[in-house]
Amino acid sequence: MAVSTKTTTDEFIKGLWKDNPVFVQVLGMCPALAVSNTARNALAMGLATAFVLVMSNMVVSSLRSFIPKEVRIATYILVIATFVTLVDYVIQAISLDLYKALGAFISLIVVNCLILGRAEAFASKNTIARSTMDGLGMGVGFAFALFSIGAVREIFGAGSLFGVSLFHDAFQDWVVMVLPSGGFFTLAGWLLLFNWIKQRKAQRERAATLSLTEEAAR
Amino acid sequence: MSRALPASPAPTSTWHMYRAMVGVGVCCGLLIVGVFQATRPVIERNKAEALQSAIFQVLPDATASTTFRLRDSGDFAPVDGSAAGGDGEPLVYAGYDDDQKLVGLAVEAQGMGYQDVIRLIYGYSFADEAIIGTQVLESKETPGLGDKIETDPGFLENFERLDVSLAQDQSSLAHPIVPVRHGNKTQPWEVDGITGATISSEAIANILNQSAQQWIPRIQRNLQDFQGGE
Amino acid sequence: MPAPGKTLEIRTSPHILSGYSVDSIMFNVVLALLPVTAFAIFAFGLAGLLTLSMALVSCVLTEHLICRATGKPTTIGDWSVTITGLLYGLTLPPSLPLWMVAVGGVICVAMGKALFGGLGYNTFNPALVGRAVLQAAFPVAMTTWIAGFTAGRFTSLPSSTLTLPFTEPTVDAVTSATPLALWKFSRETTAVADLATGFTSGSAGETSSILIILGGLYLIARNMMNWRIPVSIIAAVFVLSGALHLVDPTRYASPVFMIFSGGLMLGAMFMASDMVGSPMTSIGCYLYGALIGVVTVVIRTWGGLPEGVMYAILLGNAVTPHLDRWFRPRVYGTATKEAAS
Amino acid sequence: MEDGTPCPLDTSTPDEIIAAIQEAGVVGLGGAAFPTHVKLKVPEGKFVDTLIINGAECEPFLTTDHRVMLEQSDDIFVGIRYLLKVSGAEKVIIAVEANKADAAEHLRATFPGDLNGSVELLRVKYPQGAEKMLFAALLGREVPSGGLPLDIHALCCNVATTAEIGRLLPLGRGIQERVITVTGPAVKRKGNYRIPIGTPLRFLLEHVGVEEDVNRVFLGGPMMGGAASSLDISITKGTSGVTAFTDSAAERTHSPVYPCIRCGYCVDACPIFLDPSLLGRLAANQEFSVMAERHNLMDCFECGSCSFVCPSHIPLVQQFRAAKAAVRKAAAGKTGAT
Amino acid sequence: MNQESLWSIFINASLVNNFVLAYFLGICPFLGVSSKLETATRMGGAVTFVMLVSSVCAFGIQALLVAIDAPYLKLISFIAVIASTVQLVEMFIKKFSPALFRALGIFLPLITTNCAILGLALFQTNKGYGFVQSIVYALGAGAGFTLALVLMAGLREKLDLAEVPDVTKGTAMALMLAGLLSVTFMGFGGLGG
Repeated sequence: MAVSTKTTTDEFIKGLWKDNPVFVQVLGMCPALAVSNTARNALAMGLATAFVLVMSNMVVSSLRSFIPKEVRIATYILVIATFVTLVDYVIQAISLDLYKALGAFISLIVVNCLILGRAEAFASKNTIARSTMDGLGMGVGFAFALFSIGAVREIFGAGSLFGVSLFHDAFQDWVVMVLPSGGFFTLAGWLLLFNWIKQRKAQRERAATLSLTEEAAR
Repeated sequence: MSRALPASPAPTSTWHMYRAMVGVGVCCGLLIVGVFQATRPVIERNKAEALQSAIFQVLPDATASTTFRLRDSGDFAPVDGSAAGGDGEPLVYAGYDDDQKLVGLAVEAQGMGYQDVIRLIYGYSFADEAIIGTQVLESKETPGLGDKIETDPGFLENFERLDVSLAQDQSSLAHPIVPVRHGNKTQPWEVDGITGATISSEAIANILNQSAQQWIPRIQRNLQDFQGGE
Repeated sequence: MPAPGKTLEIRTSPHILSGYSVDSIMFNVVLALLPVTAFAIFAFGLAGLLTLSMALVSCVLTEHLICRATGKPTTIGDWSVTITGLLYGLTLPPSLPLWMVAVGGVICVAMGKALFGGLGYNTFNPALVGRAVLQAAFPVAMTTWIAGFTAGRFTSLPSSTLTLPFTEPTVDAVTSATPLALWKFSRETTAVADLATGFTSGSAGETSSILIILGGLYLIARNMMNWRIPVSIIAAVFVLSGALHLVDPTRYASPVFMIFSGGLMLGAMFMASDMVGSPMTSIGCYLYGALIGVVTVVIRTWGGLPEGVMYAILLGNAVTPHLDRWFRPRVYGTATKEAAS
Repeated sequence: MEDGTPCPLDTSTPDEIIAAIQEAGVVGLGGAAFPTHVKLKVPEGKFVDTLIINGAECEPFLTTDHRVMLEQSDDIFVGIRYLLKVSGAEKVIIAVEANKADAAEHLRATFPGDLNGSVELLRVKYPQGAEKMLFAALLGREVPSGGLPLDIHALCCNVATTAEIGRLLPLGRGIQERVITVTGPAVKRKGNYRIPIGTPLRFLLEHVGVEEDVNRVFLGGPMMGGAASSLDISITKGTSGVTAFTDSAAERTHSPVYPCIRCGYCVDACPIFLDPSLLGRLAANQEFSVMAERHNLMDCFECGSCSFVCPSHIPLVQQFRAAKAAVRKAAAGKTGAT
Repeated sequence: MNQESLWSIFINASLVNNFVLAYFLGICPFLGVSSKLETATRMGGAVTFVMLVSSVCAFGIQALLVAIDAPYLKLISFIAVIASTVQLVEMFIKKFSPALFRALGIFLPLITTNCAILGLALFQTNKGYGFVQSIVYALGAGAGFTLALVLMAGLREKLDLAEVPDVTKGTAMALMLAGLLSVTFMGFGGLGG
């Protein structure tokens, strides 16, 4: 199988760029987009999700021969919910402010389709090392994507990054960016950018093959 | 795939399923309870600190506080710190200064704002018969517009001394708290609105009015419950 | 008689066309908007002129550049982007910083139109998209109004107009509340005569109802606008607010006030009736208008904002595909009304 | 010219009349040229209660029906008697557009007392002359989608066709000539001419005189007429008119095509209440089967009203013709395969 | 105890704080099934129904958890109960209303991991809604979800036939439309007050 030829590093790398869960697959945005209004919230949410993703991948992978397939989804959900509860309490212990900002959306990591999706599609069929790297790659890719959204929203919406003011005091905040619509627009904007890059690349490749065939014809 | 799931087409035995579910369930349960126990003290300390700082914020003269519960009989009884924050329980926080003298009460209130519910805490001073400070605990007001209720200095000035003295019969406020348009405040019980954030500032005034109408007469009636301090 | 060898041109029928064409319709809408525009400049002086020019220039330029970038022939010749620019400018507060006007103009055309495939596919009215996003982005600047007809309006500018790009405008001391805000927040009414003639404060082009109506009548007379839409919007507002006013005149504004205040007239005449975003069938148009009217009254009366026409029209645009689907006329020869397919 | 066997009205059976009509070569002279004898055969189990004589011109510019009604009213009434006998209809309605009140008056004045029927005035509106429109306007009945006029117990016949039947059958002659409107900006002496069938277009145009810069010639009216590829083709039984345009007059049709702006003009214009705008978008996306199955494409009778009003100059009816052809081809392929 | 009026809860849940357009809940089905009106309507119906059922369940569980003082089990029990409720509902519908099952059937498993359902359960407990309030909240949220879905489907079907630039095609455009709808719904701000 193609998978077996890949090194574990490949499993990590693919989540960062080629199969980026947000920009390429548009997965798992449901509970995440709502708290991407500042870089801090977005990064915290991204890391929390990444943590749950890695842990659940690890556990699911290590239990894969132990869990009968009839009850696998239920078990996965149980495992995921456990880690989410953990994260929930840990964040509450670290910073109440952050907890308030993220609110119920931490709990909603449970239903992030990315996590269940990776557990079902990857971790349940691969070794622990591979699954962990996959989870790590996807998680970091997810956190990175969420951070990119949060950063754009915060820079435009509040003129700051991680709460540090970037511009002159007189900077006019673009309030729309921290409103829900801004979340949609920002993600749409990133997707547009990605589409555009992809198209450019495809065009250049086509041009390259064309010139190659021309040369061959000559 | 080299190592796939047990490939037997026959259904897994029930025992096997139970074993898996219960095993995983128990592990998860243990993990959750462990972390819950480990983090609980920290979380509660965080919460208490946050509450404490909010109380001292709205009662600037206070240096210590005690939580009181409204009993069914209509009077107040102190609750010990650890049980504070139970759901739905009506609580007020009494603030005391360095000499153990009661300086005021902090009361939580909530109501509908422009986008969602606004929760706030306000300090009531016995000496002034006035609200002497508010702090918004939770709001989703529009950033840059509605959230000025937390930052606008002119608006916060309203609550440095907002008159909530009681009427003759001690059962309601002498003058209800009323919002007015920005720059039109003439009476100590009026709340000067914020230009451009009229709805949010009106909401604050209305929340305060509703809560004060409900609580101040009750507090004044049971003043002796809070005396004596700790 | 032509020479025997002459070739005849072969085309399929029909061989004649009505006189209408997209550019002529659009050009006539621009014509109908000119009196309103002129009045806006007259009322708000230099500030009005700069706001409108900036709106127009930014919209037209954006369209032109997008066409260039995508390698298509420019489409500014069909006048549609001119309408967008004018309408967008007319809905802005005249004292809005010019850099915000320019940003909104880009949003109008890029987000409201080009992204969806250009003219004909802009499901939401582009001018309103620009304005709505701008309203969400800069709520304070978008609700700061200056009074019209000030003495020095042709020689001086409000301090906010020339704010440096990306900086917060300094708010003039001389701001003025719109009639709707006055009503909403302090229950003060404005004389209907002032509303109709435009001697109030408000967005650049929404103040003079009479000129707007004249422009609308011109288009209706030339069969370039579906009269059902403005008529049903105004009727719905009138009926609903009239009923409310009868119940409690102190709490609910009079229907005449409702019709002539705010952006209702401009919205009903020129934005709701934008062909691209409105339904095509008569019943659809009536319902579309009624929906816009009702939502406007609901937002104005019970909502947090003093004005809701813009949101009502955007909502109407969003509902249009459904109205078109549900109220498709019964096709000749199909006996029972077809289930929505 | 040699006469054939006359077919007397009183003594002939319906079948004999139909045979005589076939023999005379009478077809629908309104423009469709559908064989009249086929149309007149009422199958077992069906019946006709109303006969409609269509005096509403099928197209703008054309006035042949008008002339026929004014000049051949006697032939028309004879023809009606034949048709009533064949179809078994109880009454006849002659439909005339309101702008031809003189023709209506003339027909009313000469209407035989023993005929059960009337002359009705109709709104002037293209395509009033289409059968389906007449049934709706006069009887309040609609031909079911995909059905025939017989399904609503009506039969429609063009005035010119009726007049030809009335003129030819008693003599036992075949059809040899017809009335044609020759018109258009390029024609010098516009008018209605009785032309032998088979006359080359060039002879006709030489006779009436046309401008030097004549550019386009259609057989029929400007809305539905087909373009003549050369002046050497002949006038046929189905040619109701000849319209000639010069370069300058055709200018408007060269305007650029814009995207549909959903103005709804076409929706208002479509006589059978289709949604040409939507169909046009579907056609542009090659969704032919969707057009046919969900949006009644096949009911379109290609009147061209939508293309006429479209401010974006989208060739709507042209697209529909292509779409219909594609659908028919697909259907034929399907039946052929099974 | 929350004092909000039922009407205000409904308007807030459906329009002002629309689950999809203001909280981004249920984006996956929102983007996934909103390309055809028919599926959008059915999905909306199914979600509303499940919301109603799980809202009642969540109310019961929360009462139970408060009684046994085990708040840490909240998330796990919510998700477990929602998942099993959906399963039960599916079996129930399959048995008693095959027609309904055909209409909703394929959507039900999808709904299990729909964050709007869990979100609803969590929000209603956080806000401390009573029983009737919870039900109204669920109805409002379901109506809002359906409304957003249906409006979106209409727009997307219409744009299906448009000459959309290649870069915008697909998810990017759907998100852009959602953003514009979200801006539109801002007009409803303050209605629930």
